[in-house]
Amino acid sequence: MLRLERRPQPSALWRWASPLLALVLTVLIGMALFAALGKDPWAGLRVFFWEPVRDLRGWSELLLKATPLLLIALGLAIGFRSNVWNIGAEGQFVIGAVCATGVALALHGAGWPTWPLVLLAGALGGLAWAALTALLRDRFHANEILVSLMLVYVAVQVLNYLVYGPWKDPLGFNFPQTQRFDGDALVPRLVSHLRVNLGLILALLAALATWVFLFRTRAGFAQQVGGLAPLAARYAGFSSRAALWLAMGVSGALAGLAGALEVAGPVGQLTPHVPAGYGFAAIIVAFVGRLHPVGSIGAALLMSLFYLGGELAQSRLGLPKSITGVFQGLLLFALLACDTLIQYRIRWGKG
Amino acid sequence: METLALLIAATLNAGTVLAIAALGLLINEKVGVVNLGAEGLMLCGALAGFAAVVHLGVHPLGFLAGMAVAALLSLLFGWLVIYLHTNQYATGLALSLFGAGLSAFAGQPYTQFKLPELPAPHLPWLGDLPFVGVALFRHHALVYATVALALLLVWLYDRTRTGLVLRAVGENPESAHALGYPVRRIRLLAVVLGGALCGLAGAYVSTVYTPLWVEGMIAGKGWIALALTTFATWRPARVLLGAYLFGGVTMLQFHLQGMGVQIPSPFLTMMPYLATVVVLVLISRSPQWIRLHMPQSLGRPFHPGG
Amino acid sequence: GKKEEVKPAAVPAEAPKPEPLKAAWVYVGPVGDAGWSYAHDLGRKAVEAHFGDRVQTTFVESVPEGADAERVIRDLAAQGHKIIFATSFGYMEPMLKVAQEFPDVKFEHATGYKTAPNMRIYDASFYQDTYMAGIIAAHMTKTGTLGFVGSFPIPEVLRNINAFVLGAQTVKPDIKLKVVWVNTWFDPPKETEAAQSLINQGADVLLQNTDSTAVLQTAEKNGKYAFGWDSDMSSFGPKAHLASAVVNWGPYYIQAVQEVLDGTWQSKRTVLGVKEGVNDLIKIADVVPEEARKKVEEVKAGLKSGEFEVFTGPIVDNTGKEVLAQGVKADQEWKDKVNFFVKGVEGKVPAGK
Amino acid sequence: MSPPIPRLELRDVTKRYPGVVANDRVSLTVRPGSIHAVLGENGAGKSTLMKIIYGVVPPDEGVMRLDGREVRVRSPQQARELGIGMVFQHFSLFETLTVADNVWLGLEDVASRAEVVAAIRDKAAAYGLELDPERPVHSLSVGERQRVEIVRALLARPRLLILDEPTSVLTPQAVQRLFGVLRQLAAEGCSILYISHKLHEIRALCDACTVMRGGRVTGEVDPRQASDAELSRLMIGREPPPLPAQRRPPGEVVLRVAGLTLPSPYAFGTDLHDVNLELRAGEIVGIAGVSGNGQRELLAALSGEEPGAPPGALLLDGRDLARANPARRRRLGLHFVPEERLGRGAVPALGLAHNLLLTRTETVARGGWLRLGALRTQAVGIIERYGVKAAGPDAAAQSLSGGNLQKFIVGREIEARPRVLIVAQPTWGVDVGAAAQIRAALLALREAGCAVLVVSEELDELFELCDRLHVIAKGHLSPSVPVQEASVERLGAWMAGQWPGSPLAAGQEVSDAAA
Ligand SMILES: Nc1ncnc2c1ncn2[C@@H]1O[C@H](COP(=O)(O)OP(=O)(O)OP(=O)(O)O)[C@@H](O)[C@H]1O
Ligand SMILES: Nc1ncnc2c1ncn2[C@@H]1O[C@H](COP(=O)(O)OP(=O)(O)OP(=O)(O)O)[C@@H](O)[C@H]1O
Ligand SMILES: [Mg+2]
Ligand SMILES: [Mg+2]
Repeated sequence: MLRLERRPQPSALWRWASPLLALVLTVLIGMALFAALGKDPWAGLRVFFWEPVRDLRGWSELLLKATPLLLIALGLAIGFRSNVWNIGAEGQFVIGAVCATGVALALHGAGWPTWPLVLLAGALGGLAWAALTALLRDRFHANEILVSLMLVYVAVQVLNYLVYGPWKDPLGFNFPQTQRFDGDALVPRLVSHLRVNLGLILALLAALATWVFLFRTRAGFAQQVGGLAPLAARYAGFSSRAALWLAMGVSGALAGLAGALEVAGPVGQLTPHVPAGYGFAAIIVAFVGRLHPVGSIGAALLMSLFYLGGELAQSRLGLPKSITGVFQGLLLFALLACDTLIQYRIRWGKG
Repeated sequence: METLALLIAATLNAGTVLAIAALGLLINEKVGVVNLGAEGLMLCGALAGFAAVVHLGVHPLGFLAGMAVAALLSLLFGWLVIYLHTNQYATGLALSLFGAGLSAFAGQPYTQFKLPELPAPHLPWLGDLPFVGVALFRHHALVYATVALALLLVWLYDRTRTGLVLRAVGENPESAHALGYPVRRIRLLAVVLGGALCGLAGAYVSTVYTPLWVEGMIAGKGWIALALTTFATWRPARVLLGAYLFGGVTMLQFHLQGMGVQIPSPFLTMMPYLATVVVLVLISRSPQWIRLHMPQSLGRPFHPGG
Repeated sequence: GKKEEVKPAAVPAEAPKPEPLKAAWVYVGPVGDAGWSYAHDLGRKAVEAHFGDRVQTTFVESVPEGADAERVIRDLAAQGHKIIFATSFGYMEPMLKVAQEFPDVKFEHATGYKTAPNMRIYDASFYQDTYMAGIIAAHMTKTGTLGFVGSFPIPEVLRNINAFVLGAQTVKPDIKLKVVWVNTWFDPPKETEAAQSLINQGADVLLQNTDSTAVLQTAEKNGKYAFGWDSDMSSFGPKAHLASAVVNWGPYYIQAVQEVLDGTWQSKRTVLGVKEGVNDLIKIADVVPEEARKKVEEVKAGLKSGEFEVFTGPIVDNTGKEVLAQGVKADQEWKDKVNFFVKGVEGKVPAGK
Repeated sequence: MSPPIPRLELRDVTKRYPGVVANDRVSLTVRPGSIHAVLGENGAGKSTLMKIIYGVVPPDEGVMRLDGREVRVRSPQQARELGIGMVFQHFSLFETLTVADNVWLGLEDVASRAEVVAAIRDKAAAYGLELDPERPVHSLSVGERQRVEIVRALLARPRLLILDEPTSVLTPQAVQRLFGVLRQLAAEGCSILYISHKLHEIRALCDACTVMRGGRVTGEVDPRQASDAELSRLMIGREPPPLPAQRRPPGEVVLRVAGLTLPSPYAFGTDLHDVNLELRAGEIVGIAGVSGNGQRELLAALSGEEPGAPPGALLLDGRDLARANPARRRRLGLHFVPEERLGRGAVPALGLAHNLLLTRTETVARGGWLRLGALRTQAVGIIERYGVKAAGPDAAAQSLSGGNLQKFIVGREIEARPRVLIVAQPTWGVDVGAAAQIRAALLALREAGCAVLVVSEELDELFELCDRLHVIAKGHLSPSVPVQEASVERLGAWMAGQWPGSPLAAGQEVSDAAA
């Protein structure tokens, strides 16, 4: 019989090995799945892990897609570490995009670089939307998982209202989209003909800042104690309300920034199709990245690779697109199971 | 008058989906396990139910298949959460993502099928009554079965020893363990049972309510069902009422539109979600109240002999 | 498909086999949805059948209309596809960007309004179908109230709604239409609920601009009538089904590919309709009275010959304002900017000024 | 005449946990109708042994015989069928359920709830254990809760009843009533296994005694004959070390609690009523009382973990603390050692060094930057000075034994040089050596002029440490009495609320005046 035995001290080895084992397990299950579908497993592997990054443009696309995932995951990680379960980053992303668009449209034709203001508006919008959840939890103890999630649906309808209504491009034949942003409102690209933009640098800076905050400041320490041992946080005098507001605020602002980068980056206007699920995918990124900034970078790249691979699996292998979702879910399951090895060791014998 | 009767009928129908799933989640939460994977379970249940009816041509088998597949997935969830002590929230989220992906993936071939026709349900004699007949007695059997299930759960939890044991496990698993109850097995059983009900709700959507299969067709109903258990402070009869209330709000927004009410439709579309938030806030206002009714071990892992 | 394997044997004469032309389609939904994307995929299959091994086709389905579309389209272009069809409005801007990078690839965009030297646009005229459907609906309704499940209040959908009512009014001038918006192209449970609420409010013939069979099935369950959309949906509601508004993209796709093969491809805007054999109202049910059928046939003939125009003045919107003067036939620009309900439709266009 | 068949016989029972042998070849014999004590220090393995007998924990090795028949108890249900009942050290009750439901959960063979209610009334009458079957458990006092446990055990008609440290939550009077019940049971032929580490109780009640230390049996004695010194040598291996005992006259008032009235913030807690307390520099004041009488609320109000004290009710050096959170109070010199070490006094998953950051800020530079090197040096210092056995400054708090973690936490607070130190249950669950070390450190702190407040349920400990004693009962605090004038009997009466001038003294039953 398989039996779990608690380790006296969490295993440092498995803390690092578990995500790798989880990835290996996911790849193995994936290859079995390819084989079951009558596809060559090696070709599947190639399409997912090599084809997307064969050339410079591939890397640019990979980084472009990883940027919002990373930004959102960083904020969520701070929240999850402090027991604040913001599941509604998607809504904050959408409102970020909306606010950014508002500024971009208001400053249309300004003649000077407006993109910093556009991004700031996005971050503030996301922050405000998240603050709504924080307020309801703080003031009325409403469960933040459910509230933030319900607000996603609300945010999407706010977006719909605007693009089908007041913000519709007057020259756009009534189609649901805003005017295109002018060049000054667009985030500068890093390389002229590649889509990856300054957002990547911002995301990496955010990762660095998150790391410093979590592991090098007392405030970051206080933030995490609330998640590890709420009574100890209370005993130490670390305010759980402050932790709640900080976690919701930061994750909301980062998600909002990601939304702004999306409309002021690859999309270049507000359309009903801006919500692309980054807010939900980032939850997986945060967990797979161990709620650690460095881990999140790796996890964001991996998830991004899955997305690109899923697209190529369609056009190259004729596989349905939903295989990406299966892989992402599998990876998270595998990781959670493997993480057990950090706290427990497996023994064979009677229970 | 007729319109009102029809609105009531539509409300009962829409509420039933939420009620079945929420009663399943209530069974989970009563023993202390939160399953955020409800949405994924419902999707997989919907697909399995649909596929079973397509291949076997018999409607009740669709329900069984939906329940079976969701039960299997919840077994996986339960094993991770109960035996490997993984975080319940994270594991539930993984389940909802995986379930959505899996159902979309495996459901690819079923998007174009049409199910065999179901006879329009009509209770003899009662169905012919004016007004109430239309409002209450022309529904699928599952609509009535759901009411029966809620009443059964009320009786189970309030009157029987089995219900008492279930409550005790959710209340204080350590004590239940010390008294010799197999806490983990009981939890797993409840998780599987509750998951199966989520699957049943999904199968009801795809084989009776909409009769169709398309990916993502549950469209957030699993999350609303989760909110309903809190809304109902973990009491089955209230879950039922809450489900009808939300069903009513959903139908009402379409009725308002049809009546030409001058509110932009995105605002009407967001109504059920806003209503959920408002109700959550009202219910949670008093933490004392929640604490008295919430299963005390909700969301906490249990380590026997730890 | 199986057809490809059969075809080569049928044309053994061609001795020096040229490289096949690669053509690609980008779909917004799954091909199996029996709706919009499915119809386009039938068109793609028609191309395969017509050209055999002279053309090689690829498709990518469920491509989100956001930032990802650009990458997918670029990848297809980079893979050597010489003509790419993007079949949803949201692909317009991404396609425009990619078009600039690949001047010798031909880009075709459905339902949009922007063009480039190597990118052109094409669209169908569903309103011609809904006009005919309106005639049938007016004959079949007992309550005098029709219902419409609307996706989004864009000009195309508003045209469909208005034409539906105009058609019905040729039979019953005082007919009413109730509209319910679901704010989605495709969400069967929601479409079911919307249809149910229309029926509950007295509508007994329904039409929809959404892509699933849910509305038809709901009508069937309630003993009411409805229409199929995008493809022949008669099997989904044998009793409720009155007719299906279908679109057949095959002729256009074959022509476009042929132009590329011939080197005669040119950028322009093409609006297709009944005349070109793209739009049609098919499978008119047996319950529809002879009188209605005759009327539909007349309209169809008028559309085919080009003599008849659905939007011919006088047209009055539902606030009583005249939007098209007596005897004037609407031009394309007028149709592009439809932003009102005609008289007989209840309510107001959402977010309309 | 051959000796009667023993009711219970254990042979070489062994139970190993990772890193500990909780029971090492333990053998034990209990005669019918005997009240048999099992005596041992914290962590000696007593509870583990009882859980093995009751089927909660499976033994690794060993044999168990009941009335001469070899049995293998796989579950508590089976134990109950065999006639074994148990009252747990940490109650196994369900707060939101009623008394009847709680009892019902412990009975297999009763079909209906009505029968349970009737049975509870019967038993209650037979043994004088009054209980209202319909009350929810959260509304019961600790003593009443224990009655629920006992009635539940009795309803299974046990031939062997196990009580694991039943008196740690009872007033001395309630203890006497419990003893009455137990003697009545023994007279009816039921054998009783009585776990305790209180010598005087065992002497008063039991007719046999097995002593355990470090998982092994170190002796079998007749408690009525053995001396305290003999028992404690068996129990802890040596005599308890003497404490240094110089006393200085106390200085000025440092902490003043004036008329503190506060509703309990906890779901099933006790409200505080007009609590008055003065703490002077250089003295140790103790608060005795049965747990659940407001200690938790008073400590949380003093530490600042639960805000809400009215302005003016808490004064530190004359400064009002009402609006100060724990961190601010600490800056003003008020430090606190809570009862729960793991999860409150320390974060289980974090290393010792990081756990310093909960209450210490010396290694936090300007702007909130952490100086990690300095932090670890600080931790190493405490580990060395207080003899903490740990793998190093980065060892997770949860990897330490209870005693070692307590030494670390006490060290952490003492080295902050507080004006006032409040300590809850300073040596609960700590071995003798460590306990003596901790007590010595507290006394030294007093000598250094700190004001110390000790809240404890162990009267012996309070007598040993304190200069003055208060008693807390039902949220009321008694006046203080110099330790020289206090006696167990007197404090016992006070614990029941019967002090002169007490608002509770009107003769009504308090807390758990009976059991
Ligand atoms: N489930 C467990 N896993 C690992 N170790 C355990 C477990 N239960 C008890 N122990 C260890 O076994 C030893 C004996 O514990 P036990 O609870 O039996 O002691 P005790 O004599 O009852 O102490 P106390 O007086 O504190 O109640 C201790 O070292 C304890 O830490
Ligand atoms: N439930 C448990 N699971 C795993 N290890 C445990 C458990 N309980 C205790 N231990 C380990 O067993 C060892 C002894 O713990 P315990 O607290 O019982 O010590 P102790 O003998 O009572 O010492 P002290 O008197 O210092 O408290 C420690 O190393 C502890 O980590
Ligand atoms: Mg110990
Ligand atoms: Mg013990």
